[in-house]
Amino acid sequence: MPSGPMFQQTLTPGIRAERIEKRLGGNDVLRGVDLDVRPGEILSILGSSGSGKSTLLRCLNLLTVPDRGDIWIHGEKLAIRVASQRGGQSSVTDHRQVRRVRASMGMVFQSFNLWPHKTALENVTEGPVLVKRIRRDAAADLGRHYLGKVGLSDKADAYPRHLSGGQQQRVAIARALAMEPRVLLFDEPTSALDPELVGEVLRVMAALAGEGRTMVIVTHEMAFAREVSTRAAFMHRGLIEEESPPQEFFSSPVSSHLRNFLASHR
Amino acid sequence: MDITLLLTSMVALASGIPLTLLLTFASLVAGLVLAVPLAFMRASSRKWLSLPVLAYTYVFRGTPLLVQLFIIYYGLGQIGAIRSSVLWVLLRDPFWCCLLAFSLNGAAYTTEIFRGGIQAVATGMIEAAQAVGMSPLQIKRRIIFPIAFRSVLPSYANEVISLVKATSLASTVTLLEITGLSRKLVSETFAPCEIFIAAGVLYLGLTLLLAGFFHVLEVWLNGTPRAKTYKRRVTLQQVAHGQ
Amino acid sequence: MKRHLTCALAALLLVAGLAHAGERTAITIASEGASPPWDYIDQNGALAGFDIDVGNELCARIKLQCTFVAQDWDGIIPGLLVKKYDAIIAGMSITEKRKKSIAFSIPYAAAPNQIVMRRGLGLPPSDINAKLNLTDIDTAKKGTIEKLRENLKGRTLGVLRSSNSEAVVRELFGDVAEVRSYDSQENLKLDLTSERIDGGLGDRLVWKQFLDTPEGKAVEFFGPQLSGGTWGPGVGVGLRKEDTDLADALDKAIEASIRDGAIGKISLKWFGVDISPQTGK
Amino acid sequence: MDGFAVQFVSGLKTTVLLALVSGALGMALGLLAAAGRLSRWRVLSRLVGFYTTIIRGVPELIIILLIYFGGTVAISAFFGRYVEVNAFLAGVVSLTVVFGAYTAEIFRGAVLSIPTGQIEAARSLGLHPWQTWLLVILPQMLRIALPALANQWISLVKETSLISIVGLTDIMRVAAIGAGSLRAPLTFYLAASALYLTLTSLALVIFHLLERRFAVPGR
Repeated sequence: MPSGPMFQQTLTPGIRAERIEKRLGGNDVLRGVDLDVRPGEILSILGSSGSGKSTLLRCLNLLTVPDRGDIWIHGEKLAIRVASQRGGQSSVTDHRQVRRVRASMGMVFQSFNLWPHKTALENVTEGPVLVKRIRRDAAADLGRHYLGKVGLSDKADAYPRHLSGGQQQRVAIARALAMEPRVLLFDEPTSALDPELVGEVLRVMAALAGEGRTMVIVTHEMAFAREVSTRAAFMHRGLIEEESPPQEFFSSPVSSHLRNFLASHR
Repeated sequence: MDITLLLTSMVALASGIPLTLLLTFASLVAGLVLAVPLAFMRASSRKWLSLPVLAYTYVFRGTPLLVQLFIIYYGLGQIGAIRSSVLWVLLRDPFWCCLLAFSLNGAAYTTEIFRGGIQAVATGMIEAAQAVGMSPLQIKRRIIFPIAFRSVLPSYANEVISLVKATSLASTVTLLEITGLSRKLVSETFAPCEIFIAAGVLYLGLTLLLAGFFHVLEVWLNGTPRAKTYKRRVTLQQVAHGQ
Repeated sequence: MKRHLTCALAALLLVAGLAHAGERTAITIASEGASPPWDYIDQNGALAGFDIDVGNELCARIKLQCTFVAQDWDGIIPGLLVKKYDAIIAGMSITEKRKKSIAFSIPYAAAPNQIVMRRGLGLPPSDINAKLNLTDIDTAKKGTIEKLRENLKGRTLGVLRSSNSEAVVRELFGDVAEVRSYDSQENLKLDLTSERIDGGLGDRLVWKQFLDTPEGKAVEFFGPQLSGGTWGPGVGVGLRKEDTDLADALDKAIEASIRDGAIGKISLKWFGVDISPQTGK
Repeated sequence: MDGFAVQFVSGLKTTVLLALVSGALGMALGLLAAAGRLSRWRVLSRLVGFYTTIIRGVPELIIILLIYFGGTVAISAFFGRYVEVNAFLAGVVSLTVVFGAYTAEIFRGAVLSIPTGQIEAARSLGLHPWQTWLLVILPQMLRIALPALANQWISLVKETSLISIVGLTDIMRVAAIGAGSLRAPLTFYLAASALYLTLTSLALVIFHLLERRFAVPGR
């Protein structure tokens, strides 16, 4: 239950997660993580694979429901039924709230997850039309605008199978943007791309960062994280072990784990 | 073999084509309407939703259509309560009995076909839809079903062709579709070879036509074969990057 | 190799069969065994019924040992032609179409056919004991048929597929009534009792047995007893065309047993009525 | 109903025998047809293609009626004398022809899904083409084909019921006779359903065991 000072916190916009725990497949993936993202902040989350960074990100929009802990999105506490002591799954209790919250947070996936039966433009407009009830023609204008923003105006009518990986990921970003979210979540957006295609996606992301958007980015791209983020967090075995502005984070890491991690990713 | 007789009987049997097609398409539509929600129930992880559907598909796929048709036609007609109910208005007519039997039977197969397709939809597609805030129904309607339908189209086409062939059983409950007409014609002319071959040719024409239609539909929905190979290359790349 | 042997064997049998044609001591008779009380298989698995009794009576008169075999209707004429047996006694009507492939004795029974209709259809009363021979239709007969057609207008009639009744119904009433063909008489009866169809045409004696059952109470005879036409002069013994000796012997035996009332007695035993042909008396 | 229990047993025997005989013959035919379809000899491949396309495009009932009624006429004309085609024989022939067409397609698909590298590997080991077929392709192909074969066998069991239409005394016909003579169609057809369901379930179980027995690790 939130105590007094936390109640104050809930009034502030942004994302706040407290004591998030998650057990998946017999492993404690998250072991009581606290996270705070303020508006306008660009937070990079780094860490070796299996450290729980993707799971943490997915907990924020409840694609994965945490076993324990509380989450506030833009000051609104998410209603979660906590798993019983004897196991079982935690579940969402207020589905409308979850959908509303998800609509306010765009998510970009590692494997793009474009819908194969829809064109690039339809992928982008589907959310606004179905969720925000925007008229189709208005949504199409909106969709074209955001496709232009990621540099794909000419690919509006192409199906995902006709697009390269980098183009698909840019469409996915446009899809997230079209919902005009208050926060953008990126889950290793360049990991599935051929090296030569990584650059075009990172360029789009950097441009978005320049607009002062709130972003949480799980990534392996050290240089990008250093350049773009306002803060970097290092996760190790289900906990955030170090958190600091990028200059400090990369040049004078405190934790030995982070030092090793940075050394191995040089 | 009397070619003239074969050709004239083809013309005579052609008058059974409308009934064959009507039976096929009516059962197709009814079966589809039934199968889509059932397939989602069957694909559900909740046992109390999926098990009753499994029982239904298991029984209807495990017994001959002829028996199902006879249970509906002769069996239900035996029950006084049904004969005195409103249902009898429909069940009295062999056409509706056939329609009921073919729809229920076809729906059982279609349900299992769609279930496979639904379960094969990549979770990423669903998560992407959840992430923009779509409701479960919207996700089923706009994302899962269209993707599943495209992937099971070849199996579904086979099922439709089976249905065309299954309508021949309507002749056993006195309907005069292509097979019924041909059996009637045989009893009048005693030329089984020519007449049944003529019937076979008509059915072959219908099934080939439908197969062609589904092929076109598949290309239209899933893109050209060239695009398919490209798609495969992309997925390979994804695998190579070790998800 | 094996096929050649079979062929040779079959040829041998054929020759043997022909050799015996003149001076036979025994014959094999086929019956269907599925149309009680004409012929059926009893609890002991043996053939029984009117046809069997008639067959035994005739064999006794022509002094031949006879054996009965059961044969499905579809293959009963072909089987005769390949000498699986020498005669068919199976309630088979003597028709022109059948006469193209086989020969018949004179009729040993004249079994009328009749229309049955469900009760409660509001049909006018009809003389169900009247007889209508469809051979040589004159103006009087035409009038009777016309009246039947009027009453059957818009009704649904069931018949056995490939039966003579089917041919007659389609010819006489096909344009005014809906005709439905059934694979078996039993399915036809089921649809009669479930009121899917309004009536049917078939062997009067088979109907009679059905009408005596509880389910048959809802059904009644309608119109005259029909014979002739497609049905031919009556029910005869089916024979190969070349076996004229057998035909002659059987004709004499049938004539005699009709005259002395032997067939009439058998008929009374099985059907409760005498259906021995009138002409024989 | 008592007397019908005995008849149902004999009908069951007929159904099972019919399914097993036509299934075995049909699989043999299917193997030959698949080999023919895949052969380099164009004409043969085309012919087999015709066969499978035609059979799979025509209702089984029509094929059965054609072979039962038409077969008698045709064969008799061929031999110049009457040759009886009884319901069982007609059933075996028609179901074999049908089963063969479907299994041919299954086998063909299975062969095509074997990686060509395997065949090349076998060739490079110096195996004869027929050795390659027998030792490399056939065992793998059967394993790949197993699930589809299971489906086809279940279809076959159900299709045997159609032979009752031409008078074979199988489960279905016993039910029809009982339904008519005791005026209890619901009881008899439900009983027939139960028997068929038992048979198809049995087939399913057998194929599950086979699949487990011959499972390809990692596939």
